[in-house]
Amino acid sequence: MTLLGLHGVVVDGTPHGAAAPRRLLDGVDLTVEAGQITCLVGESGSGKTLLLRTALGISTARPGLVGGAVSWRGRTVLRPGQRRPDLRAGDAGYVFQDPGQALDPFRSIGRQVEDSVAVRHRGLARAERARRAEDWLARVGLPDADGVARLHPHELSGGMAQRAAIAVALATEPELIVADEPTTGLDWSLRRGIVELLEQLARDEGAALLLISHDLEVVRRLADRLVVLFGGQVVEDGPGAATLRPGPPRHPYGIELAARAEAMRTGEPGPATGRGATAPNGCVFAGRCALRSAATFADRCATSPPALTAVGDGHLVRCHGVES
Amino acid sequence: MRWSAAGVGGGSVLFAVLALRVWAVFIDPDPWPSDGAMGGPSSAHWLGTDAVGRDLFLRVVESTEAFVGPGLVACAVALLLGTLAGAAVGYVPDHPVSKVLRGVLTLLSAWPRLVLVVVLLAVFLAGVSDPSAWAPARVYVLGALVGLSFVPQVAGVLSERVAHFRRARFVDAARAHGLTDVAILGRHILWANCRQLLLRQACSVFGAFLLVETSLSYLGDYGVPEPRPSWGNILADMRSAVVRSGGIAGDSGWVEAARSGGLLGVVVPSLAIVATIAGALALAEYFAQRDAEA
Amino acid sequence: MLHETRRWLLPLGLCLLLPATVAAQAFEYAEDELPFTLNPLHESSMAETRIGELLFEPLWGLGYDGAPEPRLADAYELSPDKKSMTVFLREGLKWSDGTPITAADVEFTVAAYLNPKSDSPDRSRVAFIKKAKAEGESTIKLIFHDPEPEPLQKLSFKILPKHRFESTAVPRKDPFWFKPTSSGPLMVESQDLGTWSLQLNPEAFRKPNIDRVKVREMPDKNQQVSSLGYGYIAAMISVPGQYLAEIERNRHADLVPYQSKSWWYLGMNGKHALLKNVAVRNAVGKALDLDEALALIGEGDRISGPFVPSSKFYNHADSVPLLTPDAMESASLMEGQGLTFEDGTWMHKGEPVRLRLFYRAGLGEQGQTVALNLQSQLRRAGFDAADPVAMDKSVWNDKVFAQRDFDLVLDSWSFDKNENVYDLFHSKGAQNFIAYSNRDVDSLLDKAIAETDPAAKVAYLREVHRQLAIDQPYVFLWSLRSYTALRREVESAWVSPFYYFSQFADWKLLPKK
Amino acid sequence: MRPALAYLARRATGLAAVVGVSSALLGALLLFAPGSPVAEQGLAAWLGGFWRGVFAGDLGPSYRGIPVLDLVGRGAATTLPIVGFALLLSLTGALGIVLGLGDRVAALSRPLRLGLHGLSLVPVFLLGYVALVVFGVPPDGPRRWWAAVFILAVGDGTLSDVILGLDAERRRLVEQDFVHSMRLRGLPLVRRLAPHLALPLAQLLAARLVFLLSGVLVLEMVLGIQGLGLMGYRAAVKADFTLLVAIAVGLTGLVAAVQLGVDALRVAVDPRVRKDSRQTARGSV
Repeated sequence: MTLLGLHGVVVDGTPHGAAAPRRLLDGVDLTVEAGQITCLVGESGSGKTLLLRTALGISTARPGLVGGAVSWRGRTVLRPGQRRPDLRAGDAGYVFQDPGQALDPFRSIGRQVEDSVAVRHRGLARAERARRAEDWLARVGLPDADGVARLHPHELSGGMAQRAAIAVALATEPELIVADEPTTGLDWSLRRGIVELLEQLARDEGAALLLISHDLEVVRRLADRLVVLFGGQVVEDGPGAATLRPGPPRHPYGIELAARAEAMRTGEPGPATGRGATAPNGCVFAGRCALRSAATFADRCATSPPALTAVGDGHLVRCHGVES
Repeated sequence: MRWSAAGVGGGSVLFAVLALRVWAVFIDPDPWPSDGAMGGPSSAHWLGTDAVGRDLFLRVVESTEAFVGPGLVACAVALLLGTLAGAAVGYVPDHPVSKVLRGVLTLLSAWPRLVLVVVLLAVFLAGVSDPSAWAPARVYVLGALVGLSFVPQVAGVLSERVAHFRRARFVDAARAHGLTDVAILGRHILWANCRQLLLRQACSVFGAFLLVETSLSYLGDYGVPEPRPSWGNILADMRSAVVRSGGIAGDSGWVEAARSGGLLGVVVPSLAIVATIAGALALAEYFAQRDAEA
Repeated sequence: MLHETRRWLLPLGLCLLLPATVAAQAFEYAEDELPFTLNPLHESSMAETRIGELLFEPLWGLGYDGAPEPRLADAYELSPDKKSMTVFLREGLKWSDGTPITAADVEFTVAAYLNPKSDSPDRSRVAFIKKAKAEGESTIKLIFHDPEPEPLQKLSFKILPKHRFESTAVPRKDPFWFKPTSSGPLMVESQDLGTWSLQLNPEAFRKPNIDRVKVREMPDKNQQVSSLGYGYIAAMISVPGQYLAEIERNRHADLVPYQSKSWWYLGMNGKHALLKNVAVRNAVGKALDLDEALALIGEGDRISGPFVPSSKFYNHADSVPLLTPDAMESASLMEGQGLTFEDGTWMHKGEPVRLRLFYRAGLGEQGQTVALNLQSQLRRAGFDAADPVAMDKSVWNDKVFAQRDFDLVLDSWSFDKNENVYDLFHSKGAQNFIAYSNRDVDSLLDKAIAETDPAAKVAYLREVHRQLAIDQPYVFLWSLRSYTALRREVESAWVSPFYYFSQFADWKLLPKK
Repeated sequence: MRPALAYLARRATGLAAVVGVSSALLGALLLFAPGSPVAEQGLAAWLGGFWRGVFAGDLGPSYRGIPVLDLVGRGAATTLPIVGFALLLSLTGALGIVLGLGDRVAALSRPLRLGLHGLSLVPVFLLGYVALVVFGVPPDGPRRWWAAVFILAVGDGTLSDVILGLDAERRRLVEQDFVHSMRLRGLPLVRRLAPHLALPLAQLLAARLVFLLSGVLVLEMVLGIQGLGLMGYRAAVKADFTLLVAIAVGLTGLVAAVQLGVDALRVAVDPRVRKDSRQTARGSV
C-alpha cells in the first residue's frame, strides 16, 4: 500500500544569495510503500532534502510548493499554497543529518524521548513514560540508558547524539521514518552501525524507511526501491536490485554514480565529473552527459526535455537515449 | 552591485543630505538678519524667518554642518576602535591584551551613552573660560563620544564574526601558504568577510549620532549651541510657534500657524530628522542583507 | 495574539486622546523652577518669595493700596527720635502647630537674620535694626541704627518660629527648609520632587477661601501656556511677550499685569582691559540699537538708569537721555582710545576686540533672543562678539559672581518696594560683581542709605541714576511690561507687585466650567 | 549546581568591578572641573568618601537641598517603573506583532510594520513635544505616565529594534532542526520554545536598556518628569557633581545588575552554562 505519495511536486524557492525565487523541484513523482525501504540518492543541490521537507511541511523554502500534491495513504494532505500537511503528530519521524541540531539543547535527552512517547500514549504516568523512554534509549544501542536520559545534548558525542535523535524520532512510533543522510556528520566507523540500526528498527516496527543517502554501498544493500534525483527531477526510479548497475539501459547519471561507488570500493580514481553548460529547455543532465557527445540523438538533449520512460519492471529512466 | 529598495532609498536620502552639506559650504554663515522676525514663507524666505529674523530654510540647510562631519567622526571612532578591539578579541581571545580589552568593553557598554556625553560636556564646560570659542569643536567632541559609546557594539559583532572565521578551513589553508596572521586577519577575514558588517554598523552609528545630536540640541545645553543651527535647536526655537499661534486648546490656530511660518519651521526639521535617520537605517539594513548574502 | 494586542492598545489610545477630566480642586500654579528652600531666611529667588508669601506672615505686609498693612502686628509706637519703635502683636496668634506666636519669635527672627552664621541673602534688608527685644508676650521693642521715619515697609520680612530652631545661627540644611511651621494662610502638606503641596493652615488669622495650593515646576514656557490652556494649572506666573497674543485669545484665561520692578541690563566687566574704560563702555552702548532688540521680545519701557520708569527714584531729566544708536560717535570714541578699525573689526594691540557674552539661563527664550541680537549688533559694529552662552544660576554664581570670568553679561534684577541698588553699584556692594567703583556714586549711595528724609533720599538716588547713565557700568536696557496669566475660574484675585500672593486669602477658585 | 554558582559569582565580581571602576573614572574626569569636590579633595580622598557615603547612606545635600541619596532614590522610583514598563510594552507589542502576525497575515502585517517602524524612528523628544502640544498631556497623573511609557517604548527606534531583533531570533529558531522535529511530533511550540526565546530576548532588552536610559533623560526633560534623567541633566547644568556622579554610577550599577540578571537567566535556561562554568556560550560583551 502506498503510504506517502508525491505527485508532480513543483517547488520554488530562493537559494541563499539568490535574488529571485527559482525552480528547485520540477514535477517530482515519488511513492513510498508501507513497510518498504526506499532510498533517495542524488548529489548535493539535487533537491533530495527539500523534497521530503516540503512534503512534511518543515521546509523553509518560499514560496514552497507551487504545483502537484502530496498524499498520505491515498488522501491528499498537501496542496500548493499550503505550508503544513494534514498529518497527525507522529505519523512521520525524521532523522536529521546533523544530530547536534536535531535535539533541543536546553532539554535533557530523557525528557525529549518522553515527549515523543507521549505523542502516541497520552495520559501515561510520568514514571511509565520515563521507563519507556529509557527502553527506547536502550533499543537504539545507548549504554547506560538511565544515565544518558539525564544528560543534555551537548554532553553527548556525535554518534551517541544521533542514536538519541533516532530514539526521539522513533518513540512516536511513526509509520514512516525519513532518515536524511543520517551518517554524513559521523565518523566512518560509526556509519554502518547507524544505518543498520535504522534498518532493524524499521523492520521491527513495520515502518517504512525513506533513506536519503550518498552512500551507494549502503543504498544498494538496503533499498527495496531506489530513486535517483538530479537537478530537481527524478532521472531514474526502480527496484533496488535492478537500479544503479553498470551498463544500459540506464540513465547516464546513474552509470556515473555507480562507477564512482565502484572506484571508491576498489580505491581507484573514479570518473571525472563533467562540467558543461546546462540547456535551459533540454535535459537537466545535458551539460554533464557522457553519452551525449557520442550519441546520434544529441541535438534533442539540448532542445527538448526527456520524459520518464519504462525500461523494465517498475524501472523508469529519464533519458532520450533510452527513449530511442 | 545589486541595489534593493532599502539600498536605493537609504542611499538617496544620505546622498541628498551630503548634497545639502555641500550646499551649506556656499551659504554665507552670516546669521545677522535684517528681515522681520517670525515672518511667513515668501519667495525670499521659503520657510519664513525665526524669532531673531533668520532665514529658516538656510538654517535647515546649514544644520547639516552640525551632524555630517561629526557623524562621520563618530563612525570613524566606532569603526576604528571597534575593529581593533573586536579583531583582537575575536582572533586571539586568550591573549592578555584581549582580556583587558574585554574588560574595557564591558565597562563602556554599561554606560548609558547620553549620561556619558552629559557628564563629559558638563566637565568640559565648567573647565573652559571661553565656552563659545569651543562651540565648533564641541559637536566633534560629541561625535567622538557617541562613536566611543558604540565601540562595544561594533567590537561585539565583529569579534563574534572573526572568531567564527578564525576556525574556518580557509584560514588554515592560508596559514599553510605562509601568510602572516595580520594578512589573514586583514585581507581574508576583515576585508573579505566583515566589510558589509562594518558598513552596516557605520550606518547605524551615523543614525544614532543624529539622534543624540538633535536630542541634545533640542534640550539646549549640551548640543549645538546657538547661533549655530541644528535641526534640534531650530525645533526648540520654533516649538513655541505652534503654541504661540493658538495651535492649542482647540482654537483654530493651525492655519494661522502655517501662514506665519511657525508650523513649517517645526514640520520641516522634524521630517528632515526622521528621514535622515530612516535613510541611515535603511542603508544599514541594505548592508545587512548584503552581508547575509555574502 | 492580535486580539490581545488590540485589547491593550485601545484603552491606551483612549488614555492619550481623551480630554482631561481632572477636577482642579486645588489652585495649581507653575514656576519655571521650584523654590529650593521654604525658609524665608534663605530665600533668594522670586519663586521662593512667592511661596513664602503664602506660608509666612511679616509684621507688616503689602496692602491693596500698596501701603503697608498690619499682619502679625496690631499697632506700633515710634519713638520721637525715630530710632526705636514698639510693636504690639495681634492677640491670639498661633503657628500652624498650635504654638502661640509671641514677641520672642520676632526677637529671634531679627537675631537670626543678623547672625552672619545664618548666611541670609536678605541680611541687608534687616540690617537697619540694631536689636529687637521682647518686652512681654506680645510687645517688642525694635532699636534702629539710624532714625527711621517710615519703618513699616521695611518690616516686611517674614517672622520665624523660635521654637523650631536651636540657635539664631540657622544653617541652610536645617529641616525647616522643607518642613516649616507656618503663620500664613497655608501650610505645607507634602513635598514631591516636582511639586510643593500646600493646605489650609487651621491656625491662620487670615483664612483663605482656597484651601489647597500646588506649586508645580515647569521649565518650559510652552508647557506652561498649554497647561494653562488645558486648565491643568490656574496661574502662570510670568508670560513672555511672544505668548501674550495667544493667552489674550484664549477664552479660559486672562492676562493680569504683574509688576515686580524689574529691569534688564547688559553688564560690563570693570576688570576687563578695555571695558574698564568709560569711553569704551560708552562706545559699546552707542553701537547698540536697543529698540530693535526690545521689539523682538515684547513690550516694555527703555530705561536710562537702575530703576523702573515708574519709580520715584528714576531720573526723568532731559540731561539723562535714553541711549540712542550712533555708529559714528561710537567709532570716534573707540578711535579716541587708540583702537583701530581693520577689515570691519576693531583691533587692540593687533588683536581683534573679542567680547564674551554670557546670559542667565533663567531669562529663557527671551534671553536667548536678546543675546543673539546683541551679538549680531556688536558684530556689525566691528566687535568680535563670541556666540552667547547661557548659564544656569549656580554656574553663573561661580563664574560671574565669584571668579568674575566674563566680559559682558545679560541679566535682569527684580526689586521690592525699597529698590535698594546699594549692593549693585557701591564699590563694597555684595552684588557688585562688575567691580564698578566710583567714589561719587559710593558717597551718594552711603548718603541715601543713611538719609531719613524721603525727599532727600530721592534726590540722592536720582543723582546716582544720572552718574550711572554717564558711567555706564551697565548698559541699562528696559523694564518689560510683565503679565501674569490666570484662569477665569480664579476670582477676586489681586496680583500684588513683587510678592504676587500678598492678598491670596481673598482669592476664590470657582469650579471649572 | 556548583559550576553555575561559580559562574554567577565570577560575573557578579566583574560587574561590581565595572561599577567601581566607573566611579573612579568619573572621579578622574571631575579632576578637570574646577570647583568640583574631586578637584578640591584629590581623587583618592574623594573616591573613599564617596563610597563611604554610599554605604553610610549619606552623600550630603544636593543643589536642591534634598540629600543626594534621597533624591537618587526618589528619582529612581520615578524613572525605573517608566523604563521597565516601556521595555515591557515594547516587548509585548513586538511579541504581538512578530508571533501574532508572524507569517500568517503577511499582507496585513507589512503596512502595519512599516507604519510602526516609521513611528519608531521618530526621536523621543519629538514624540514628547507632540504629546505635550498636540495631545495636551497633563503635567501629572496617569495620562502623562502612560504617555511617557508609550513614547519611550516606541521612540528612538526602540520598538523597531525589538521587533527586528525578535523577528530575527524567531526566524533563526524556526529553521532549527529540533524545532522541525517538535513540529512533526506536534509538541506545543510556544511552551517549548519559550526558554529559547527568553535568553536572546533578555539580552536584547538588556542591550536596549542602555538606549532607553538615554531616551528617558530626554523625555523627562521634555515632559517635566522628576526622574533620574531630569535630575542628572539638571545636576550637570547646575554643576552639582556629587549628584551627577551618584546618578551616573547608579545607572551603571543598574545596567550591570540587569546584565547579571541576564546571566542568571542564562544559567537557569542553558544547561551548557549550568553544567560547565568554563563554557560561557555567547558571553555578553
